[in-house]
Amino acid sequence: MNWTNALPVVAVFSSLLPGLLIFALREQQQGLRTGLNLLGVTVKLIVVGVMLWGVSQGLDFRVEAPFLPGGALILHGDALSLQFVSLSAVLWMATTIYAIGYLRGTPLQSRFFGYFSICVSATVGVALAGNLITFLLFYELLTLATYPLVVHRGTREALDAGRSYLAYTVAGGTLLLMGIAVLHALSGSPQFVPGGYLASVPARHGPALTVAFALLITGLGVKAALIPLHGWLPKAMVAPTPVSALLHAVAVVKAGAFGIVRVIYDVYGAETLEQLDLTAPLIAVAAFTVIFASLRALQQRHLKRRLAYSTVSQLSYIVLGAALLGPIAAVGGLVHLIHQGIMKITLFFCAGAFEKTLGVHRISEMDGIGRRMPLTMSAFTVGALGMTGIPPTAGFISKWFLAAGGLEVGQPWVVWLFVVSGLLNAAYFLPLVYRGWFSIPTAEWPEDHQPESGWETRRMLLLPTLFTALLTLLMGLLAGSALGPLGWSQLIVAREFPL
Amino acid sequence: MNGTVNGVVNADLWLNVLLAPLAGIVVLLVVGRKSVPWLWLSCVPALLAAIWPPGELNPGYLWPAASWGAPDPLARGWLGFTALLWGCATAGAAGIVDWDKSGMRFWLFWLFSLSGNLLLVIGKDAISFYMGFTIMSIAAYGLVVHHGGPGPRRAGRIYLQLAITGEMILLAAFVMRAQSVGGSLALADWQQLPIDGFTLAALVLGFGLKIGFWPLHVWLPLAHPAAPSPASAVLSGAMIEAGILGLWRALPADDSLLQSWAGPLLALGLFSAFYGVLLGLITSQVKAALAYSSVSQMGYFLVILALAWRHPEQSSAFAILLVLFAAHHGIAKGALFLGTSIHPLHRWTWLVYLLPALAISGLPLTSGGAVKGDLKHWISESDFSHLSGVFKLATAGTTLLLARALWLLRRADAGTTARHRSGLLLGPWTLLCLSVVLVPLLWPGFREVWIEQLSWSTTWQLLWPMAAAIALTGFAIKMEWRVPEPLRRWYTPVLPFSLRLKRWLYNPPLPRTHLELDWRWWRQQERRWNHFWNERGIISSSGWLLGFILLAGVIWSAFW
Amino acid sequence: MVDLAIGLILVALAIGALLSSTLFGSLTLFFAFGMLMAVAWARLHAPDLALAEAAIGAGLTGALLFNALNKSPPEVIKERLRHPLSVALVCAAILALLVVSLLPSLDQVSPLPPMVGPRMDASGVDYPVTAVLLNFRGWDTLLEIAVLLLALLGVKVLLPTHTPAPQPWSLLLGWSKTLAPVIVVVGGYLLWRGSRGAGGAFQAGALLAAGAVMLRLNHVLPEIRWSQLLLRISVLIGLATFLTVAIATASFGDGWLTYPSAYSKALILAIETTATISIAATLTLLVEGEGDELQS
Amino acid sequence: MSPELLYLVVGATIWAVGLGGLLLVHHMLRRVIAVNLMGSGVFLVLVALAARSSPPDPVLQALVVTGLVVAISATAFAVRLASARAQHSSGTPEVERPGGDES
Amino acid sequence: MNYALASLAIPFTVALLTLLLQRRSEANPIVPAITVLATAVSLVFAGLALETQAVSGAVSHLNVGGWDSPLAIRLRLTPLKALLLGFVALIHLLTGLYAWRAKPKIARDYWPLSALLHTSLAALILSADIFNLYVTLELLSLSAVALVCLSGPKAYTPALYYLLLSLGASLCYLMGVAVIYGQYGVLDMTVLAGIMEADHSTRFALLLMTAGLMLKGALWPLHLWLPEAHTYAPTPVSALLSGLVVKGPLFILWQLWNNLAPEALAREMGPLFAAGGVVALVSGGWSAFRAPFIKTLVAYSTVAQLGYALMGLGLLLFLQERIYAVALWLFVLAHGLAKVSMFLAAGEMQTLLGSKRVTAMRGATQTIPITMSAFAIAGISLIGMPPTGGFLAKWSLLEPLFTQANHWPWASGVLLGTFVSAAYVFRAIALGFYQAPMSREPRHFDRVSQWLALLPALLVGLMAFAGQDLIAWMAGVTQT
Repeated sequence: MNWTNALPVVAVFSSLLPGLLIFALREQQQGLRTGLNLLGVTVKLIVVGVMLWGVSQGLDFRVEAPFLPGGALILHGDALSLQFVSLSAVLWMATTIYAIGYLRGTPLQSRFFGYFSICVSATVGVALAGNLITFLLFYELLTLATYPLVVHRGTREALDAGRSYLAYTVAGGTLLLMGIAVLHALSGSPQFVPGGYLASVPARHGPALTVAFALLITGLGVKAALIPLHGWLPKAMVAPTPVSALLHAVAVVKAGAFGIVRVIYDVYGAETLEQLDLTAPLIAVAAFTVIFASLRALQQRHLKRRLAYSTVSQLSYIVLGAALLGPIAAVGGLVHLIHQGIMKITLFFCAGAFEKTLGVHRISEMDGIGRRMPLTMSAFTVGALGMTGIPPTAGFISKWFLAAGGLEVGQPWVVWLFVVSGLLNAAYFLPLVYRGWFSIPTAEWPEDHQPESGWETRRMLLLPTLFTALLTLLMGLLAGSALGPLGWSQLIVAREFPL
Repeated sequence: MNGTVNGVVNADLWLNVLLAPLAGIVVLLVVGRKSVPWLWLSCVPALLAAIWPPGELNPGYLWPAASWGAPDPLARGWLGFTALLWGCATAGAAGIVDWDKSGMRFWLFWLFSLSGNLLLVIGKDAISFYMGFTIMSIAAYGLVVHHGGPGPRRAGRIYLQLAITGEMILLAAFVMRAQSVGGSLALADWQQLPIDGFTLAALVLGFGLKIGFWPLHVWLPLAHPAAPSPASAVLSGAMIEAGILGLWRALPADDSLLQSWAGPLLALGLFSAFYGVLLGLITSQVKAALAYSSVSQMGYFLVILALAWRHPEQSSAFAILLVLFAAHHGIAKGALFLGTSIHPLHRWTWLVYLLPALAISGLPLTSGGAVKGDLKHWISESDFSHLSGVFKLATAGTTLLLARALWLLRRADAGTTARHRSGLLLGPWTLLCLSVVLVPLLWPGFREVWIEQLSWSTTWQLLWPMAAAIALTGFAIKMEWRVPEPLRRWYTPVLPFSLRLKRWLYNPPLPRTHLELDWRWWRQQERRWNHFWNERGIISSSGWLLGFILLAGVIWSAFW
Repeated sequence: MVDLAIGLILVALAIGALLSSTLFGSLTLFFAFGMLMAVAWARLHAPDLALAEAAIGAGLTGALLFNALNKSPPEVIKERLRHPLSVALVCAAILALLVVSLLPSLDQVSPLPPMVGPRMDASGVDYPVTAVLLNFRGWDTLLEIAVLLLALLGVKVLLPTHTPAPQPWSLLLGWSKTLAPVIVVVGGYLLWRGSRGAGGAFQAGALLAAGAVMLRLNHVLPEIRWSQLLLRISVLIGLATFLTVAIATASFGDGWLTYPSAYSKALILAIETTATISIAATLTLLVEGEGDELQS
Repeated sequence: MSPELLYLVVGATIWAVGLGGLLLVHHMLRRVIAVNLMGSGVFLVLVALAARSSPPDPVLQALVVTGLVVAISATAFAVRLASARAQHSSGTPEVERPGGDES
Repeated sequence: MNYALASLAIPFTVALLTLLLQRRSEANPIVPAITVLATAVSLVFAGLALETQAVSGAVSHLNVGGWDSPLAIRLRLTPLKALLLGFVALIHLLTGLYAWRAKPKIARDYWPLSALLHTSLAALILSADIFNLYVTLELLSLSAVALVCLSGPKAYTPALYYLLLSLGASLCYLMGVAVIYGQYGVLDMTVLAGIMEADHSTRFALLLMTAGLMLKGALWPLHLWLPEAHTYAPTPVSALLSGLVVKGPLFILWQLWNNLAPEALAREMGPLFAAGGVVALVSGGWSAFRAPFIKTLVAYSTVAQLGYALMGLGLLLFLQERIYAVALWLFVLAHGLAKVSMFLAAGEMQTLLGSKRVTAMRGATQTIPITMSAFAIAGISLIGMPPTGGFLAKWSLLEPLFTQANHWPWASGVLLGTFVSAAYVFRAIALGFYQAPMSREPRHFDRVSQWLALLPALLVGLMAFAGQDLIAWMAGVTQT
């Protein structure tokens, strides 16, 4: 095994091993725990950096181990997987720092960080999975590792949310398993191939392929929170904020969306899907989700719940982009995978900082918060504008490509879908910005939360927030650079749609 | 025409045009209030670039196809007057805006808005333009609602609702336009290739919401009174005109579809021009009257556009007219708005103040005289020459409206005790007022037109409606005419509609999606089921089941 | 004709034993059923089975049941028969199917009985049933002794039931003192006879156990404790011997329980004897052993 | 009607009666009797089958002997268990299904 | 074959030895050590048997007593049987280690009884004679019931039910044997396999035997006795009962239908079994979901999981494809390991938390994390999530179902089963994540025994990583 083969494994284990070690730590070993976390983060970032460089140079990172008959365990770092891996690695770093700040002084930190790291490993595994079986393995691991995080607080409300989460995701996982089994029975579980490997399956298996597609998409759609499979996501808000952040930006929902992208492009392939005419229902569901979830978000009075419904809506952008089966739309979907992650995590970081510093949970409590916490509120504004798709944020870039992609494949209504969605996004985000900056606070802010003099909130909460907010801006402003998410997405699409 | 200095000025100046306001932000954050008097410097690179424009800059590391420059006189002139207006307004605002009342917030939004405005002017590609346009619009929200309280909040709400709607429609229109020209994002390409009606409608609607001609003007008379006066100045002087620029840039120069749309557009423009006057006459706020004047003036812009659409062969000439008109209106209206903050008004300030007011009315020798004369000239040359008479009426209306505005200003000045007369305000304001004369003299392109219109016939044609209007005003003041009571409470359906929209958005009527299960019923069934087995006991039940299995197996086999 | 009568009575007794109004009546009828069953078997040319049934099926089971009846509280709740008609219908249907399945087998011939005869010489015993039990199907027998041991272990696990033992019955006391030696002798005879005719380890063991039980009921036997080595040895020795033989034959001989032909008679005798001891001891304890005796 | 046939049917009947008893009766001792009846029924069937050949099938007879010992072992354990249960567990055990079986 | 016999004889000898060693009333400390050691040795011998068998790939026979075929009892050793021998020894070893360590001390009679249980299972596995199987079944039942009784009077009622039903079931089985003997005159399975015909008598005999075996194996719907018996048994005994004892009758059932029964009859019976399996999955799962006590939950989950096995058997018979046999035995292995872990964890919880209610598990992740992990990992295997053994088994059941469209409906049964299993497993796990009512360490806190409970869970939890080899190997093993 040469070094190129080892790297995907290192990428997975760089968070898994610290996670397992952290379980064994006592609660008081704060320093050691932080050290382990940061060590894992650093290693992972380095490995991901090397892999990014390698893939852009045309290197192939691949490792294989026997697992099931006809379906080995394959970890494969291709362009698409690296897109997701880099997102996970970077946001893991941010979230780890954030979580250290957020959880300071609360019990059960070892358990939290242990599962947290495992969760990230599972995400990286999902990203690097080279075939459906491997994907399933990590996908289920992700389900399990996330559950303890969702219920971390241990309250009845948290447990209820956890139950709902499990009910949805385990059911989804089972459907996914069925779908994978159907495909496995037809053609085994070979490695993902750009353009799909099912093209060679004889035409008489069309019904089976259709059923499998429905199963796979339904299974993945649970995590991707397609309506009506989204019910768990808003409830999962009771989790500690770093968890919500990671859940919404990277780990769980993205695994679903990423899986849908994989299934569409690397399992079925655009041609097969067009022949079977399978994407129309998916497009319809995604479009409906975009609108309906936005309307639901309007109804929410709880900050994190509103953010959650916004996630539901935004995730369907990705799904829609993938399902439109055109290169530009695909670029839009893929780049939104990154952009949505960065923007949403910013918003959640802010929400968490408000909550920790001032005890603000509800939207109505946000009046004038910008005076008290201007930096955090600025980050929030950037995130909110990004979600709405206002330039120069990252959200604008993805929206542009998605709309253009819709036109390209002859679906002009997609443009207007994004118009309406943008309006609704504005309708539920901009009032928050208004409240934060322009309203007068109704009561004095509590003073005793201020932990470090001279800072508006704990430093560990503020720095990651500003970092991701900056990224949001940079990804919009520097969208043209070749190594940015847009350039990388175009690289992926160039490989998926050989012209 | 910029050949002489092209080699001297580096293309990176374009970058500096944008970096200057951003640097202003940084300085502001670091230094605080001390930096405020110097923030007008952030407009200097833009002004320099307008005077000595370097070659285009393609910052490929930014968004795709990014390209900045001022390739034609239109862009150059636009950049110039925008920079001038913003510079003066910035300097003036330093004297008006109270730092202690959220001054920092104001300046941040101000500088963001400025950078957006500059970006859209220098952008040669669609994304730059859209980006600048949006940053400008959104940041201006912060200026509109700066004062706080119910009025600004209401104005801001409507502004934002319409602005965002406009942005989104524009996004759609831009995407469609880009796709219809084969994915190219260069605005130069957009001006070459034909357009379809749908995209055109979207563009007109999207930009129209910013431009504010009838019937999309509803935010203007609300936002201007609410905003601080420098903000009103740039809103009316630079921002709404950006919409005109956008319309010009995004549309092809020569297109049969546009030719057929020219007539309706002209009608819309004329209606807008008169509608603005009439509504302005019955308001009782200075800035609202000025805002209605803007609505009215935007009508003229539409007329110019309609002419250009109808006569594509003279497109370049109309481009000149457009930029001159924009410069004229921007500077004059900016001066008027900025001046509303000067209290108390002395005799000489009144004199200075009259200058832009008369310029807007079209006083010869001012910029207004030049552009209006030129416009009339082109109308008489065009297919719409039979409408020349209407413009005389319009000029009279404009004068009447401005007279009303001045009268309202005088009344307001008498009623206020606030004092704003610092040099920081008066200096730039005076510069701006004088610019209505100076700019036509200093700007070579403008000077040509100015000289062209220095004929007696033109002067007469411009002057007599003005004189008539002034006479009418004097008569009205003498007679102490009041706006009739029913007209004062002019009903606009926009406000309740906006409020209803807000409430609807706050809680959209959605179907309940929760499944209601009757748990008690299920529990009862379960109890019944448990009871059924309990009663029999394990052994008996098992015995029964065993017996049934034996029988069932046999029956199954028999029927297999 | 006699068979028909016996059959009918058997069925009637069986039903009666289940449905009799008192528990005592049930047990009595069941006891009678066992006796009659022994007669039926005797009529089916299986005298040694009849003997075993009489000793085990009727005698020991009866003793067990009566003993339990003694200890258990009186039946307070009357048997409430639920859906007797449906039960009868279901059982009748199953019975019909069963009979239909069994009937053809009377015309079939098994290949096994003819195989037994030629191998009797090599078996080491003269009586075919014993040969089958201890040689041809010795593995069954080994496991069956283990079953017996397990039943004892099960009883040993149970907590003792503290009921006062019934007062010895003086008449029985007198009789049992006389009977006991007789029973031992008869048991020994049966064991010895087993190699040639009807009889064998089980019958002998059962009879011995019956005698022991009778003695114990009258407190004649000395107190026994599980901690007594002798008791443990006598319970275990049968199985131990059998297992030792099995392991030895597997390790040093021709295979698992393949007796070397020269020693087969001796081995079988050893197994039978030890098994009888074990069976007798185990059965006795099963019927009469008290928990505290077995645990300490 | 040969005795073998007769006893075969009788054996089957007794087995069926035992099975029915298991369904019908509730007292533990009666249930033990029911199981024993089933056993006796099977043994009778086996013995009847043994008697179909002459001399009687020794293999079957040996099986009956084994079966008998197994039966008495299990019966003994069951009876002792029933007694112990009657003595020690006066209350019903702590389970969802209290059980309709009384002792 | 000698290795296999050694694997059988060692626990047998040890059982007698330990009984002989019971001198005083108190426990002899050597006894557990000897028994565990013997189990380990037995495991080694089973492994050796497996190795020889798997290497040769052959089936070896032994006619006990050296007599010729239809007369003698025949022992038969196939690779699968060798595997099961090893499995039995392994589970005994794991539970033995736990029982040795467990607090409070388990009654001394546990050791000979569990050794005898081991013996009886080994005998059952090796035997190829339908009457001998009856004897081994009785041996199995009696040792199991005796073991249940170890936990005192509270267990007497379930134990008695278990015993009586088990006896009735044996007699059903025996009646079936009688009919078969009457029809064919032989008891040897290998001989019978060739001569059985699909006539009425055979069918009814098979039905009788099946009914008996289902009752003993607690296969739905004849499982009613199981939950209480497993609930009230001492913890290591529950583990043994769930992990092994119910599998014995299942093994016989498999042999009966797979090897013995004519194919026509097997095809008839297949759908019934499979449908029963599906219903077992759902109803057992539901009962587990509603169960008030930890051990009852685990016990009902056994009922549900046996549904998978039954389904595998039914599909094997119905579709006559070997892969289902692989699925069936993978289920047995995975379930055995998982259930051992789960019961040990459940017992540990009962001791540590001082309550047997499921609700007592509140906060268990904080107070007893290792035990909770054991429970959770085992539970996840029961659900069949990767990479556990349960997943492997489910996968091998599911995947071939999709090769033909008309088999798909069965897959929905698996789907249902997964949902229901997830429901009851996570119901318990979720409670563990409640905020702990107190943070101090519970009484009797013993890390080693917790790890012992975790060990089988880890084994089964990572089983699928050997999946490819295991399935291929199992496919070879279940050939015969």
